Amino acid sequence: MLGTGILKGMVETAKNFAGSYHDPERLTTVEYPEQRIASKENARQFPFLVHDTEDPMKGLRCVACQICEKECPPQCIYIVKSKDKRADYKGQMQFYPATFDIDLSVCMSCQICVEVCPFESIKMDTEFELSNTDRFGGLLVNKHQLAKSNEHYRKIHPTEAAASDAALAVEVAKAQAKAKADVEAKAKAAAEAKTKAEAAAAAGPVGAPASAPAPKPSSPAAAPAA
Amino acid sequence: MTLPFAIIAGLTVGSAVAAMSLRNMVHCALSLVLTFAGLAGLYLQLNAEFVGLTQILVYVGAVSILIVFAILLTRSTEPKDEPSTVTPWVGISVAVGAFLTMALAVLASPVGKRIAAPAPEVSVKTLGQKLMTDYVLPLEVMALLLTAAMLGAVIIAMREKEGK
Amino acid sequence: MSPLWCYLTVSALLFCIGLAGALTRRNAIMVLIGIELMLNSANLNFIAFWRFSETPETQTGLMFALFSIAIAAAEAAVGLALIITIYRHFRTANVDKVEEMKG
Amino acid sequence: MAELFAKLDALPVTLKHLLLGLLPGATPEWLVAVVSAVLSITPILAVFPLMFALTTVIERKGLGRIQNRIGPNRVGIPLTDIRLFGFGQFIADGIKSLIKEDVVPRAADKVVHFLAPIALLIPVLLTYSVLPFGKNMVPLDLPQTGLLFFFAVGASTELSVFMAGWSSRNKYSLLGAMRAIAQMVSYEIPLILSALTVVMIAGTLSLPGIVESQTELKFGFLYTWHLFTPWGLVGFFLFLTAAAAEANRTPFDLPEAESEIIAGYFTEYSGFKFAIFFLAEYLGLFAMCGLGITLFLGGWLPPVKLAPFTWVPSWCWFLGKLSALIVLFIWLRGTLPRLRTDQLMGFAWKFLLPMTLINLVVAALWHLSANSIPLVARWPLCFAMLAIPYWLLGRGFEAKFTKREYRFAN
Repeated sequence: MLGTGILKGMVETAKNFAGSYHDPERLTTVEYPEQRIASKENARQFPFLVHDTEDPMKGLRCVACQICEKECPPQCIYIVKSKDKRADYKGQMQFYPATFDIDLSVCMSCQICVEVCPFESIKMDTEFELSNTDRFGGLLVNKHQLAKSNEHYRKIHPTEAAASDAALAVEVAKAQAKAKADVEAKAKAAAEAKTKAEAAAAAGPVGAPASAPAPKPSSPAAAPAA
Repeated sequence: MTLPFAIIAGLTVGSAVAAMSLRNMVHCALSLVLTFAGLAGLYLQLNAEFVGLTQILVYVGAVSILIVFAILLTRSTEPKDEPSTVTPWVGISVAVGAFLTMALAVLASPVGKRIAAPAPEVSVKTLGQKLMTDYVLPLEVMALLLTAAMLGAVIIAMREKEGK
Repeated sequence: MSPLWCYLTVSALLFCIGLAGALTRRNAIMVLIGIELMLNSANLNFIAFWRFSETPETQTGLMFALFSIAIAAAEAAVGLALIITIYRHFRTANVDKVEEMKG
Repeated sequence: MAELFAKLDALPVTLKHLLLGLLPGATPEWLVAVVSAVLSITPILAVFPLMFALTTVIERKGLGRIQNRIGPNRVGIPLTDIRLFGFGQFIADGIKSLIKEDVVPRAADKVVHFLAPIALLIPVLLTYSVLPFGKNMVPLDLPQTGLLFFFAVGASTELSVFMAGWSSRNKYSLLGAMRAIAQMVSYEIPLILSALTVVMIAGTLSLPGIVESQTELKFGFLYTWHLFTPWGLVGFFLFLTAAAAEANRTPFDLPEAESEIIAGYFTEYSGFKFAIFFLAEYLGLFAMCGLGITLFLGGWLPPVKLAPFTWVPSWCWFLGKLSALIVLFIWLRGTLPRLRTDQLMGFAWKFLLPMTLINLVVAALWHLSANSIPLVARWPLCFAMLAIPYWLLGRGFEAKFTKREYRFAN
């Protein structure tokens, strides 16, 4: 009969109304600033730059390779490469970003910069309370604001951070092994050279042996963090 | 002439002039509504409450809406610069002549000097009783007319079937 | 209360304004508005004469005004329906341009 | 004891007479009339807009609860932590709408655009002048034409809606206005017809007179509200349905269907003019509810003439019934989806209009058979005469609208 559907609906809404006062199933709202839900591990908001040492500026992993800048779909990253070089976490001499700006109002949180970064240096943050009173500059963040420690990364994304740390450890181990090998090779070469020199000194000059000490730069195909 | 009468009459006549002279037809319709409302005010002044409120209900509530709908449905495709009137002076002089005749007649007649009797005792009940006894034939004819008008209006304005 | 001639003059004025409009405006709807004004002025006359009559108890003027309002409503409905149909045929509501017999 | 309650009941009237008595003796008569009118108008202008303000908050909170949300609960007293359950919200909203920029479209018809909200609010406020809020508490007693005044003034709001929609020069505004006018014109007929049954039985157009007609006692204690008769019961629900459509309430809020035409006829209004539209809409709803109470729910009468009920002042009964109806409308708004335009028109012409006409006939029968058939037989007979057409008419709608085949979902 006409009207029974209306009555059924009204009973349902009345149940909702009454239930919202005693039944947590019927009132799932979290009153945000006072109550918060713990952030999910897969949550992501906007990128940040990882640093390792106490001083954020010195420990930035970023080497200003500008891959992320080129890959960024909305073009929200702006990087200026430094003129000089400095030692990175592996002790290798690298460029560093003189300027690293991200316009968060343009960023669309696609995570592509993270995917392409060979140095595990840009990661996604979970910070979301970014409201600002400055309409134009407020969301244009520079590298000082972007730099956050690896500890922070481990806290917000433990699983990813472990993978990232492992990858870096492999890199470091490789680099150390190589350095050690280099040192050994150098020592060996030096020893050989020495013996040869001695021999040469004894048996006259001979062409120098082909020893190529140039260390390979760390592999660009380093697996990004899983 | 009392002040309330002067105000209402001035409003009524002024808005009637506006209703007939404005270029924008929707403005004309809105001024016409003001005229209707002013007339209803005059009826109320004349102790004809029922007719005055019926005037508002029918004219302001229904007829003006009809006119407005008709204006919007016949949104003119005519050129704007064309004058909205034809040979205005002939029509206006005819109207002025008619007014002068009527005004002279009104002012000359002794009836015009008549002062109103104390407010008559009118009740809607007696009005209804009269409608059902003395005026029952006109009422029935009116009912027939309204039905016929409704059917006629629907049939005239009905969109013809596609492909006809 | 104002004497009768005031009401009659206002009524005459309204009638003539309506007449002038109906005679001079080109648009059919405006002509109809003029006719409505004239009908209303007649109504005002009915009411005024009723109020100033010797025997207002008979309520003849009120009755007449009521019937007149009903007729005016019917007239407006049919008239506007006609105007809309004419507009569909001729694509204009200008009374001067509607001069053919064949629609 | 009873005298005290009687005094409490007459408190507003006594207060008014007291204030009028303060005028110096030499005051001209017209000034006394003006002061008296002002004293009658002021409470209306104070109580009902305040009620509107509270209703906006209660409605949002209630709808929130219905939709498993909390609703506004933050705004309280500024600069403190006192939240008042969010009942400071309406003050914040009022301040916001007052200080917002008033945007008028460049192409708009400025004069009409400006006049439309005023032309809407004035008739809506005028409708309150004939409602009896309590015993001897009717601002403008029109013994011959009270109800007609209400409907005549109410009908003139349609034009203001058109003014708002047309003057904005916006297609959504115009569409909304056209929808609103078509809806209001269609639903005005069932509204007036359902109210007419009461006029027919009570034999008067005066609203206090209609309340008086419900003061007879049945069984010695029960007031004969018109709701307690079969035609009154059906008429009341028909009236409520038509009133919801007149006031543009859900499920008949097509004129402002935000998913289709933004905000309907007041799309191009902002700031305080928008607030006036909002206010007028709610005040129109309250006036309709007030009329429904007067016609069917015994106006300011308590349901029974027994001790605790008669102690409550009459104006409290009126306001209480009004609040109950407002809650009902909020509840309906939280429950029902919006109709489609053709469903809306079909419902008015194919269901409400026949039902109100049948109701009119049944009411006449009820009145004429008062002395010939005993109540025990008369009540079920009249009710059946209404229930069967209801069932038959309703079946047509169900066959049309409930059985639906889904090609892919099944």
